[in-house]
Amino acid sequence: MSEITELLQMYRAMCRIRKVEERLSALHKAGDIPGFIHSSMGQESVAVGISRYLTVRDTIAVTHRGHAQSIAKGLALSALFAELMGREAGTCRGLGGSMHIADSSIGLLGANGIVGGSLPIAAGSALAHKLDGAGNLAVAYFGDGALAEGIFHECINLCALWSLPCLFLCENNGWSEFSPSDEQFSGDLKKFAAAFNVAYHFTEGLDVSAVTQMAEHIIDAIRTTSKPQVFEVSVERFHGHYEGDAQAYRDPVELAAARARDPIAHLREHLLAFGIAASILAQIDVELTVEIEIAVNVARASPVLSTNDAFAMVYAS
Amino acid sequence: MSEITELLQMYRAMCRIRKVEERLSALHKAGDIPGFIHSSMGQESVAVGISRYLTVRDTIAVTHRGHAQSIAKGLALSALFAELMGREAGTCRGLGGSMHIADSSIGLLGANGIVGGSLPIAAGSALAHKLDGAGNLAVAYFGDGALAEGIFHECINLCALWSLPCLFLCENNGWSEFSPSDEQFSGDLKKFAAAFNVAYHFTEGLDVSAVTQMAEHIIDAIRTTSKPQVFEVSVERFHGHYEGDAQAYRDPVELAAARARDPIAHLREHLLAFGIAASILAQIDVELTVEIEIAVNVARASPVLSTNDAFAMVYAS
Amino acid sequence: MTYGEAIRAALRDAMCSDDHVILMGEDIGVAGGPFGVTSGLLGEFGDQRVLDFPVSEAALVGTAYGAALCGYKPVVEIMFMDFATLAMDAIVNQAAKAHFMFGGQFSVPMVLRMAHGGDIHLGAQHAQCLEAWFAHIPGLIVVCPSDAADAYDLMRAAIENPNPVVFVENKTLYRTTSAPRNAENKAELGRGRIVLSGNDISVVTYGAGVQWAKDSAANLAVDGIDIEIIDLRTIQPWDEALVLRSLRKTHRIVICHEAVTGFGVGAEIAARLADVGFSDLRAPIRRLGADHMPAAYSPKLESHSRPDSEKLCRAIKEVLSYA
Amino acid sequence: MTYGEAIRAALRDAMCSDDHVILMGEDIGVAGGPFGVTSGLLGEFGDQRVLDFPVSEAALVGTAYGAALCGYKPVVEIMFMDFATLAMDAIVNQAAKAHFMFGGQFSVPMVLRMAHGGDIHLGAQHAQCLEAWFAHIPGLIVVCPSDAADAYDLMRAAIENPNPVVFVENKTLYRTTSAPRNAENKAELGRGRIVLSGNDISVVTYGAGVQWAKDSAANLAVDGIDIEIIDLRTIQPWDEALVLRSLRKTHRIVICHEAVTGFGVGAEIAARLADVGFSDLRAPIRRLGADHMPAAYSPKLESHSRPDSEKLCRAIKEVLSYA
Ligand SMILES: Cc1ncc(C[n+]2csc(CCOP(=O)(O)OP(=O)(O)O)c2C)c(N)n1
Ligand SMILES: Cc1ncc(C[n+]2csc(CCOP(=O)(O)OP(=O)(O)O)c2C)c(N)n1
Ligand SMILES: [Mg+2]
Ligand SMILES: [Mg+2]
Repeated sequence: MSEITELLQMYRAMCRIRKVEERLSALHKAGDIPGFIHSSMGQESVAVGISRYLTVRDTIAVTHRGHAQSIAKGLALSALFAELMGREAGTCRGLGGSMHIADSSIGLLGANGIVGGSLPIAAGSALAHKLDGAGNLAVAYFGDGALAEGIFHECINLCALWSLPCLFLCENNGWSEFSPSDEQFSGDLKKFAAAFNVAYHFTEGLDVSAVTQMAEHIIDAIRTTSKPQVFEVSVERFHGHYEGDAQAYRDPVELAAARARDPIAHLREHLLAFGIAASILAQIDVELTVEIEIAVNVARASPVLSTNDAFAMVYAS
Repeated sequence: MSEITELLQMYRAMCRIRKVEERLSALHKAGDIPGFIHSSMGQESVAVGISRYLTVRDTIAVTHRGHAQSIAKGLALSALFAELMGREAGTCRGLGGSMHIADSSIGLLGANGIVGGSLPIAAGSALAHKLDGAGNLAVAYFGDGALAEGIFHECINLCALWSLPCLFLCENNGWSEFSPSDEQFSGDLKKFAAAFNVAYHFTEGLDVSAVTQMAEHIIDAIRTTSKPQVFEVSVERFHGHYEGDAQAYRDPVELAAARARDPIAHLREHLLAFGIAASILAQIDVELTVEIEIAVNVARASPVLSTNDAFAMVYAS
Repeated sequence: MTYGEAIRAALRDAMCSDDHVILMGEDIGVAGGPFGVTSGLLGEFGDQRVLDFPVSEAALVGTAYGAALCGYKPVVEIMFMDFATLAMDAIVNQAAKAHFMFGGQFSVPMVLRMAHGGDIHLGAQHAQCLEAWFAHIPGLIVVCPSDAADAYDLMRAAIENPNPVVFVENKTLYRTTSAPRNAENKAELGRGRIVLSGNDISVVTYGAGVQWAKDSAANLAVDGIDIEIIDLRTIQPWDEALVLRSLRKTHRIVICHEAVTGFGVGAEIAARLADVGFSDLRAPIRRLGADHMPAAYSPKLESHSRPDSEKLCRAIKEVLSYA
Repeated sequence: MTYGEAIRAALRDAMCSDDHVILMGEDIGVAGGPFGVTSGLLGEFGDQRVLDFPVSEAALVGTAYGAALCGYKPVVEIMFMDFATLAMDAIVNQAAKAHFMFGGQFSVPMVLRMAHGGDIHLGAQHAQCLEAWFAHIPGLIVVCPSDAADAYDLMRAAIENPNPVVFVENKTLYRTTSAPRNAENKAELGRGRIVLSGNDISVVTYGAGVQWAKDSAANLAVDGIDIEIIDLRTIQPWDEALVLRSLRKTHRIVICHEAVTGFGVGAEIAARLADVGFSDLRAPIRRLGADHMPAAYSPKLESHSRPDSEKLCRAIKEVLSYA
């Protein structure tokens, strides 16, 4: 596959997520989506870069800000929209919502409403992969806010101790809700990883190619060595903590600068400079719009699960 | 004070703890002490070295293996014996026992039955010291087993973030119950501390002078800077995890070698070499024996708290 | 004044009158917490008294406990009661037991604020009502105000109290308002309140249930049914004497709360009444709580599983129809 | 075979018949756990199936949950039930809710073994009986065997079950022995057992309480009192039909357990009986549990606060004397 084809694929993948998030944002504003949703706009490069090197057997455990992570792993859009609209056609039949998106068929072990919640799930899944011996790995997506949770420490220790094939993927957007990261965590993640003899990598999320290259390298290494690694990617959180957060607590100039660090715009410029016609990119946009509208319609057409069916779901049988 | 006087003081302090532990061991064997007790024999140099530089205002939170830590801080022996015998004259009136020794009058914020339990207590106390602004500090005693608990991570982060005057004192005896430390924790404590920009110090506990010198330096620095520091001391656990543990899981040769690394014997030899007469040391022994027997008798004479009084203790009023 | 504002006012007043009262929590400073309860207090009291915590719940409660042992009076915000699961050691093994276990040497004047309850569609990890857990633990006090006036009074009382108090706030009540209470009706720990006096049946409730009961009273009045509403206000220790007095009058009881019915707070009330109130009972004791299922994300399913005044009316009528 | 050995045998048999059954816990390998339950299994099954964990309870249960999502059947040892406080997020927010919250896509075949109860004089942090907490959480199953035979059967059933099962072991029972049960009396999840058939009063209990009840039966027989003993075996879901049948016969109930009475398991049983069993009740429902205080270290004080057969006899006589 030529480099340009790959770049176009990544462009499409990121735009797909962005457009889904935009659609979700509008649906939320319109009252079609209850509760909170946490948008991953600005952070698309991470999941797109990582997921290229994951198979359907590899597992991921994702955060409350998990749409990009889930979509990039293969979550069907109609199942996503239906879930967030609380409908039966949702991947969790409307019982989970944005913070509990899961899809067993693609190795998506669930988003989490608990900061740091993804970490032991991925570590446990990595243990399962190791016991299975089939060379699969688990990805623990987590935010910089989770660095302060003790469970992070416990999981790194365990994975290092037992050589579990777990990728600790820190999407560092600089914020934990309304507090800047540096008021939350005094550690240096690189040194922290080194203290456990765990390889650490960093890249800026602005450039999806950089993320992708690093991801390939890291994921290969985890498969070969069955050792955990830490990968930190710096990203920007465009839409605040949740949809509707006006981010009044941020300096407008800083916020504008942050929003300018857009991995999609960045790649778009690169593609145009490379000679890709704007019309090709516009065509992608159209195709995605159509895909998304179809998904939204499927979701809308779905009923809400019956109370009895919901009740029957409390225990597995 | 001359160096020799100091050494003799430390010798006496360590012997006092050792003899208390021996007495406790005998009492436990005789059935006078219910439950488990975790002996600090072999680890006496740590608490003795640290406590020299603590005032009564400084606070300590201690572990399940907390006798040495408590005695060195000033816990009255009769209150200790009575507590462990479950009597009203105990420092906790017989309600706490070995794992819950506390003494508000000397800043002993309690032993803990929870591994890692001492850490946030000391951190919280360090916060109180900081807010008080009186230059006091808190010591969190913990074992190497607690390194794997997430709360350790959370507390180091917090103390580093907020510059809290907390000494993280790791008594590393190489064992967590029946498991060797290196099967429990894959991190390097020195590098771990560095990741939080926290000063780290290490010394062998065999030589109480070395502990003491380091302790002075560290405690001074914490008082001046109000920043946390980590101090790791390697020690040996002579009597196994609890009294009655035959340590069958340890290589007898290794165990004998460990027991030969005795801080008291080490200092004794030093003192003798220095020209101190054996009779002086024997005299210390006699004095301590008398002190301890008196304490044991006071303890024995104490009744058990009444049921009503115990019940009235559930809530403060 | 809203319920949320009343809590803020109580915090502010307590902080003014005792400089050992400090606030600890995640995003309680600039952000004022997810429900805005602490907003403005950082500005007023500064960052030595309003301590904005990293996302470390175990250390949050654990250090608050350590500070309480050293004479401070921390009021801790645990954003959602569900997150208390990350701090149960500090709450249950440490704070609850310290006074007893240390033979009375230390007290633990600490308040743990936590928002419980559903209806804001955040799914199963942001909706639980776990107060029964805390009520089961000797050494803890558990309160849950149902309106702004009580929220103020109970918060002041909780901060004054030398024991760890779990202060349960109901999410749906934050924006509700109520008039201040007169002196004799001021909430105290351990004392419930007759919200409405009636003769046919006693409805024992707390938190959001009080409004459901009031709505039911209005509906049932149409049918000539005259209910007595008791707001427990404090769940541990609850006001058994008050409830027994009411039972002696009405002889019939329904207990209602937002928490899951099974093994919930209502179980204890019912069990005590089935013992010490047995001879006064003329009908089965009915409990109305949430169904035995996690909170569903889908609003319709979530609300079907929760109690409401309609279900409460039905339960009341069923008990009254018992002959 | 002792209770402890029975659990070990069940673990071993389950491990032989299904290689996805794995054990996880602290010091469960060489040391065999504090009560020796897993001793020998490391040697037999190796360190890929008997996983000796660092002291990290949150990660212990959290990773077990993650492995369960991926098809393994972890049996986790939490040394003392008190330490479950460090893993409540994984148990309650994650494992208990996964099947529901994910719309049935995943099941969580995980067993959480934990030893509860006092009498070994370890103080307040090593003695708690917190089963009521877990019983309150939809999605969890809670069992507590009272003898070796049930311990074996319930453990096999718990491992087979696709839901997270909290498996409560009573410390004082580990060394007790019992004969194997015949096929029809084999313990199943959700099914209680009539330990002793009687006519005057029903004693509903579980765990250590069963022995207290048996001792009471012997004592009371002298006075011509004929008690029926029901061992719940499963606490969530408990065998309501069996208890109601017994109530219909005896019309009187005492509920007994080692846990603190208030907001304990007995509260739920009593509350249900005071509702659906109301018309069969001829006397107050009495509960006997531990006093509302933490476990005291001093053995005398600890034992005073705990139930025993003497207290149980007294409670039974009191209920029988109600006219
Ligand atoms: C255990 C827990 N504590 C607190 C919260 C509230 N909370 C939700 S998101 C969040 C910040 C998370 O920050 P980060 O991990 O960096 O993720 P981001 O939102 O930036 O993607 C907090 C504190 C929670 N959900 N869970
Ligand atoms: C939270 C918790 N988990 C497990 C235990 C059981 N336990 C008691 S002591 C201990 C080992 C502690 O090792 P370390 O911290 O090194 O202290 P040491 O005994 O060596 O002094 C363990 C696992 C406990 N008490 N608390
Ligand atoms: Mg972030
Ligand atoms: Mg150790």
